[in-house]
Amino acid sequence: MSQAATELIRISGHAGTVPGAGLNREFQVCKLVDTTTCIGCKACEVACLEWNGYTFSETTFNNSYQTMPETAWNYWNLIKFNEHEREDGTLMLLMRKDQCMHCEDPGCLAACPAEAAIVQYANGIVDFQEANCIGCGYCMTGCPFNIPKFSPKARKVFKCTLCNDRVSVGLEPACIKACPTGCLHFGTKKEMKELAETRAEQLREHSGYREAGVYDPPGVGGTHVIYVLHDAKNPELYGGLPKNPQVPLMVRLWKHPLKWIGNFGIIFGVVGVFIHYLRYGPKVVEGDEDKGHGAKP
Amino acid sequence: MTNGWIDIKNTDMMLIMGGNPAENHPCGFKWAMEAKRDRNAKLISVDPRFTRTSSTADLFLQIRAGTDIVFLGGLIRYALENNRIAKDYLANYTNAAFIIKDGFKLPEDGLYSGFDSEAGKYDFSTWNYEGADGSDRQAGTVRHSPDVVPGKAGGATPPPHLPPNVAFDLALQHPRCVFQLLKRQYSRYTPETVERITGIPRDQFVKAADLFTSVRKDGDMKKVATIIYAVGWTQHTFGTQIIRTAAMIQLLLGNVGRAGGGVNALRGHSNIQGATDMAGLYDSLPGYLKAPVPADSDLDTYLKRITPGSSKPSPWASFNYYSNTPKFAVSLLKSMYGDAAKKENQFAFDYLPKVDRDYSWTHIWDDMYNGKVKGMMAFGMNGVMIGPDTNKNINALKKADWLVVGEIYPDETSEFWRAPGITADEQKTINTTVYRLPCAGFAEKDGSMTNSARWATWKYAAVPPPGQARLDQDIVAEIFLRVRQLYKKEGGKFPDPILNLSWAYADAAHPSLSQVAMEVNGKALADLTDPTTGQVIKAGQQLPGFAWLKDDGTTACGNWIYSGSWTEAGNQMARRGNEDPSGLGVFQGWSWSWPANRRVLYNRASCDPDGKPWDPSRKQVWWNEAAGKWVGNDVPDFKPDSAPKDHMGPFIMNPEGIGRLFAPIGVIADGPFPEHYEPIESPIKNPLHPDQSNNPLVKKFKTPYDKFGTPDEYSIVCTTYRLTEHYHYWTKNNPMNVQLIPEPFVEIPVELADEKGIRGTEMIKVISARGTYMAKAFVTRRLKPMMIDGKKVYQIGLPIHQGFRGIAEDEGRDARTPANLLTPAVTDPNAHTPESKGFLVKIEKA
Amino acid sequence: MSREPYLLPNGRVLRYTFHERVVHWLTGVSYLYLLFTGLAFWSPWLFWIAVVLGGDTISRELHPWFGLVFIVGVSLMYKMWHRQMKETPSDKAWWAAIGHYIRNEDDQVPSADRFNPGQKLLFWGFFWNGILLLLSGLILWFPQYIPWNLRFLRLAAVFLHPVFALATIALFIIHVYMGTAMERGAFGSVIRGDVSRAWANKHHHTWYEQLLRDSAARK
Amino acid sequence: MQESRRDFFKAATVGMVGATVFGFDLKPAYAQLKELKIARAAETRSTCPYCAVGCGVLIYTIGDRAKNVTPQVIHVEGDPDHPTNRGTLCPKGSSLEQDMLNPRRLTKPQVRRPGATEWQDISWDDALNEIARWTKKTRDETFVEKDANGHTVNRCEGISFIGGCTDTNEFNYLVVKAMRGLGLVYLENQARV
Repeated sequence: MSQAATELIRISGHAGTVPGAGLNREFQVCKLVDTTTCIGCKACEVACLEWNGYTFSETTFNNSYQTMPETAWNYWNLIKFNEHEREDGTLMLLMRKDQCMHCEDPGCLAACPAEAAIVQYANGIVDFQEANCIGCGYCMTGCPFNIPKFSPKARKVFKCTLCNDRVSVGLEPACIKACPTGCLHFGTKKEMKELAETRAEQLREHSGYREAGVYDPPGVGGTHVIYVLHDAKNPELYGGLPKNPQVPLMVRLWKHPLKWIGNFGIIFGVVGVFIHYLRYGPKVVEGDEDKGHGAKP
Repeated sequence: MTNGWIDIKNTDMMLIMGGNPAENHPCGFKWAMEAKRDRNAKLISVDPRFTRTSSTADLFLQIRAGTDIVFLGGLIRYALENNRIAKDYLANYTNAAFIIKDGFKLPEDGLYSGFDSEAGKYDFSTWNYEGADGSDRQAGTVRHSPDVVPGKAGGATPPPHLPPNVAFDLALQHPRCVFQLLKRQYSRYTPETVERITGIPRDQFVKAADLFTSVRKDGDMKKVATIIYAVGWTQHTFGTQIIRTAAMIQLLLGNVGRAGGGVNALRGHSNIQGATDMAGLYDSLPGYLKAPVPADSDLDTYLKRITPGSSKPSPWASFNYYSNTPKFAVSLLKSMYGDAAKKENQFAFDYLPKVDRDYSWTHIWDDMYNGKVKGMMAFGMNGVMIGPDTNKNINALKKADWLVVGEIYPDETSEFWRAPGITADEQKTINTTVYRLPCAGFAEKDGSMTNSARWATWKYAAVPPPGQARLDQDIVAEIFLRVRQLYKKEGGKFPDPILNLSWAYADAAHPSLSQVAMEVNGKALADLTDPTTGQVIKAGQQLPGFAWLKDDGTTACGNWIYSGSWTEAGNQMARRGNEDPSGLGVFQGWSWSWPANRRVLYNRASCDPDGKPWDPSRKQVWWNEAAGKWVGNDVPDFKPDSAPKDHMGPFIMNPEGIGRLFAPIGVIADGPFPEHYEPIESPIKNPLHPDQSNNPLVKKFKTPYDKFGTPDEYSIVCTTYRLTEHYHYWTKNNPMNVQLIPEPFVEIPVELADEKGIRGTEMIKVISARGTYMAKAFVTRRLKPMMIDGKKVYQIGLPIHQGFRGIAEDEGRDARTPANLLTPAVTDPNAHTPESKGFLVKIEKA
Repeated sequence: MSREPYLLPNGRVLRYTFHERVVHWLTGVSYLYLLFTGLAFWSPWLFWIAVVLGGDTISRELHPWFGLVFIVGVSLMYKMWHRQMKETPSDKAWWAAIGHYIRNEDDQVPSADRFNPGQKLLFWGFFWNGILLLLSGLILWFPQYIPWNLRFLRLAAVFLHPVFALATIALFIIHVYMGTAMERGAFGSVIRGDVSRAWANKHHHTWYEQLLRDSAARK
Repeated sequence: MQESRRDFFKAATVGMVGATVFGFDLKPAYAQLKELKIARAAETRSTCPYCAVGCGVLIYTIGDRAKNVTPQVIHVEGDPDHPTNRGTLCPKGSSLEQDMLNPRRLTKPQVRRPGATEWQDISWDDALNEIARWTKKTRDETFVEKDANGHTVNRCEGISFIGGCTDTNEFNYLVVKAMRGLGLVYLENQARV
């Protein structure tokens, strides 16, 4: 086992121990998206598309600046736009960069049945390994943010990698680098959290956004992409950011209680019939001298 | 920009108007966000639409397109009424105290004194300072000509001149002093008037005015406000005056020359600054020297006309840097004509073509339509699209004999002959020969480009041009050399300037841009010695800066403001030192900025009259008494050894040395103070003076394509703009950008859509008196109906990016109509920029 | 059925026709594939099964197609057998005596028709679970076409598909055990098709009696 | 520095090669990182051609500038040293790669003859000669040496040159020099509009 395997702290569909769990002192990375300084310019979209080199898809105008309704397998980063009229009649154009949140407790990984198709590194990045992906799409169901997308051509699922090819050599993700206004930041989770809280406080005290706050949802153990929102009480306004995202109950039930009940049941069934055989034996038909003549129906 | 991109981070207050930097200059806008984050700076966005800039603003006001002067005039009034002005700055650094000639009349009826209704222009003689000693009566050596519009120079009356000794009243009480006139002029721009004309409710206006002028609350001079604009201000028949109003506000509040202040034009193209500096415009020569006019019968006359003499109150000093103009002009002639430019032939002054009228953009097309202009070369310039009045331009090209287009993509101009609607039969009747030459993209060329902050930055070529494509400079060189060859062989009309043009590049057909850059910087043609320091520059050496230029033919310099960009020390534009010791974002060691590597213009004004910075925490330059000179974090934009007690004005490029609240003698042709005029097509009569609704200096062309709509038929105000996802007519060839915004759209208010039964994404027609544009409806709440002079007025907006050649266009995914089909060919009388904002249309379902 | 010569000339009884045997094994084999690949996706400990069966991706690709084959098999079975699988009044008594049946006290179990109530349970169990597996399986097959606002369907399918599968597994274990180890002769019946008369008489007395009556009537 | 990064990369092909059963590799490689695509590409400093912020860009091309390589753009990103953009780029700047790799680029001179309905190819030499000929003809026909008042004006009124605003200062200077040399007065630029 190469030492690098110890960078992994979670592996999907994996039996037994995870090589890197509990070993690492590597810092956790984090993207901070300050929606209050986002100008919806989509530089992050293009930088992502350019760096990852995917093909272009045809889009249509949809009464919005938004490039497409939701992220796509070959479009991992999307600004979601919302014209929001506040109670005092003033308008806000809310813009939020939608991408993989790199959850601490990733629903995709929890749902994935394929071994090592989804892994989580010690630095917090949740990465899809398309080589191991079987294309079942369970991750799409497990994700509370609607991020993993199926490619009909590759028959596999894709999502943002947080540019781990860049991050692993000490570069920032492509979207972060491009962001013109500095609405995107990159650093350790600890520092991004502090920066976000400071900014939220500034917004509350100096810009009149009394509900400004940080979005780092505990339901998925926190995320490695966090938001500063003008109105942290209503994240749904920002293109449907879930208020309290969770790894879905159904996935949890399936992964845990059902698995144990099922496994126990199957073992119980097999053992049961075996014991039955030992105790009662076969049903023998007396006088039956089954000679095995073939039937000709 | 008087300041620079990074400098915006030093501001406390931003007024962004007539521009949408978040969308059009995102990477520059970062510094606005930085100011918000780091200094809690406030941002006020005033725009016809709620833009992505507005989304980050502390206050957004929706204004009717073309009424900016009313808003800004209202702001001036508010500042004056509430005493939120910089008194010391005003009295010492502006012409507020100067007394204006008797007989000058404010435009309460829409016209200043001196209007000649027959000629459609002003006589500027009353637009002048009163001489302190009657010297203004003598047309002496003091000359400062208004002749930016050369036509008038051929006339018999000599232009008025500024008096060398100006009467003034430092108490600002004299009824004819600029300050009092200013007060009177803008007393009419009350919040009620602002509301009536702009559509901004008065309480909102007052809120904005209070916020913006709060930087001068209680006379405090520490805080700084900046005003940021773009073509939302220039593209009007009074565009120059809007910008002037902004400059006046900044002078009133003492914000010019200071870190985080200034009047900042965000230019729309990577080298629009450089193209202007290099004088790719008919009315200027490189370095903003005025183009010669027919009356400039010889070099001396020309130099006298364009070289101003100082004009100031007698106790004050004025550097009047333009007094050096002859050095710049002669060095340019030496650079252009080399050895053929000799003292004996007035440095070949006759070779220069003389301009006698307006040859600007709209006139090219008009004169081509009228059969005057027969050939055209367009390099990197999609003339058909850029408009205004696409139809007229296409029909003009049909009449041309030949057209050369140098481009990197198939564009509308080169394919005007098969524009939508032109049948194959009609194409057979179009006799224009069109050459389309494949040029090089930005990554294939080296050279320098000058950004909006005047930073000239050198770039390097990364790849060769594709296929047979060639470098643009090679193509122009080849054309010129072949023409020269023809004249050499065959002779022809006045071949001298062609044969004698200096073309001393190592490889004439492939001029190295490094060599050109060195020529632009200038070199010594003889050994030069600085009389004070004794420093010697040998003949043939690069000049260290424009201070070395001579008017005797011993220096050559292609553009004086670029002198210093490529010295003996090498290419200064390629420097990459990114230290910023002051933390003010000066970056003295990064690339090179004109003039003389100064980053903030007029930075002497960042100090009080005693030479101490207004705000000690933002120290740019200051007077060092011990050293007896100005020092600082930036290069002082000032005479370095002029002590504060000399009272030299900080605006050294003006002959007065001060900032002009009052623009004298017609330097601005349509008025010393800006006055609100309605756009040529407007939904209302100008409530200030209904009988003089429009700018009196605006002229209309006479072709069948120059039609204008009236509000009874065309009731909707329309404005055009760019989107952040696209760059002009270029990125419609780039799949990544096409993916972001695939099709053209028209932004219309929800209320208007409801009225017309239009739903979002439905195809609609936008019709002006000149053409019909088709695109999908973008129904939005970001544009709201407005009450204008008691009338409900809708505004709509449309991005300009699509045409009839492009990825989506070639796939038939849109209606292939350029936005400039709609716009009128009327221009600002000073800058000759067409009025693309605020014209009238109607809409209907397609 | 009554038209067929169930009492074979060689003295044996035709239990399942060729058609029935083919359908059974079509269903059975596809079920086995579904079971094994399903188990692979079910538990990381068994993921290797998918690899052994030709690769994990192939398994994911083929699982739904085999599911369709299985459903075809189940449908054919339904067509063949649903009448004979109808609950009859005597079934209650049989269920009441299930303890005897389990303890091999077959003489105390009411006689069975061609299919005893246990087999009927197996049949209907597979039939209904088959339909439910099909429905949940379709959702799992094409999750990308289920819009985000109908996401509950995907979630339900993730949970319910294995629940239904587990139900069939329970039936399957009993079925295989009884068909091979417990009921001697039963396996042969689904391979060769015939059983001995004594077997038929013992396990499906009512049916055997009927065959005899039919045969007599035909003569 | 770069070498060690690359070594890290190879090491970063994380994984355990597990037991092989029946010829199948039952344990997948747990994680395989994509190689950094610009690890050894040549880097050229340039300036974004779009708006007037003048962002510094780094153009990455195939090869390390070795002689036998025809460079091709593989990636563009912002120059982190540039004080104005500090490595950032807008959506237009970020898409510059596709501006250079664009299949729509014009790659050969073409001419559209009077009355023609299609383009036809033309050699550079012919095109330039024809353009020079047109220029001389029109200049000779429309050149004005003296105006009505008898002032020397020496201007060509029949030809206009219009330039874009994304070319270099040096190109602009050359144009102004050559075109004023030809006597042009209809000399305009994007800057006007």
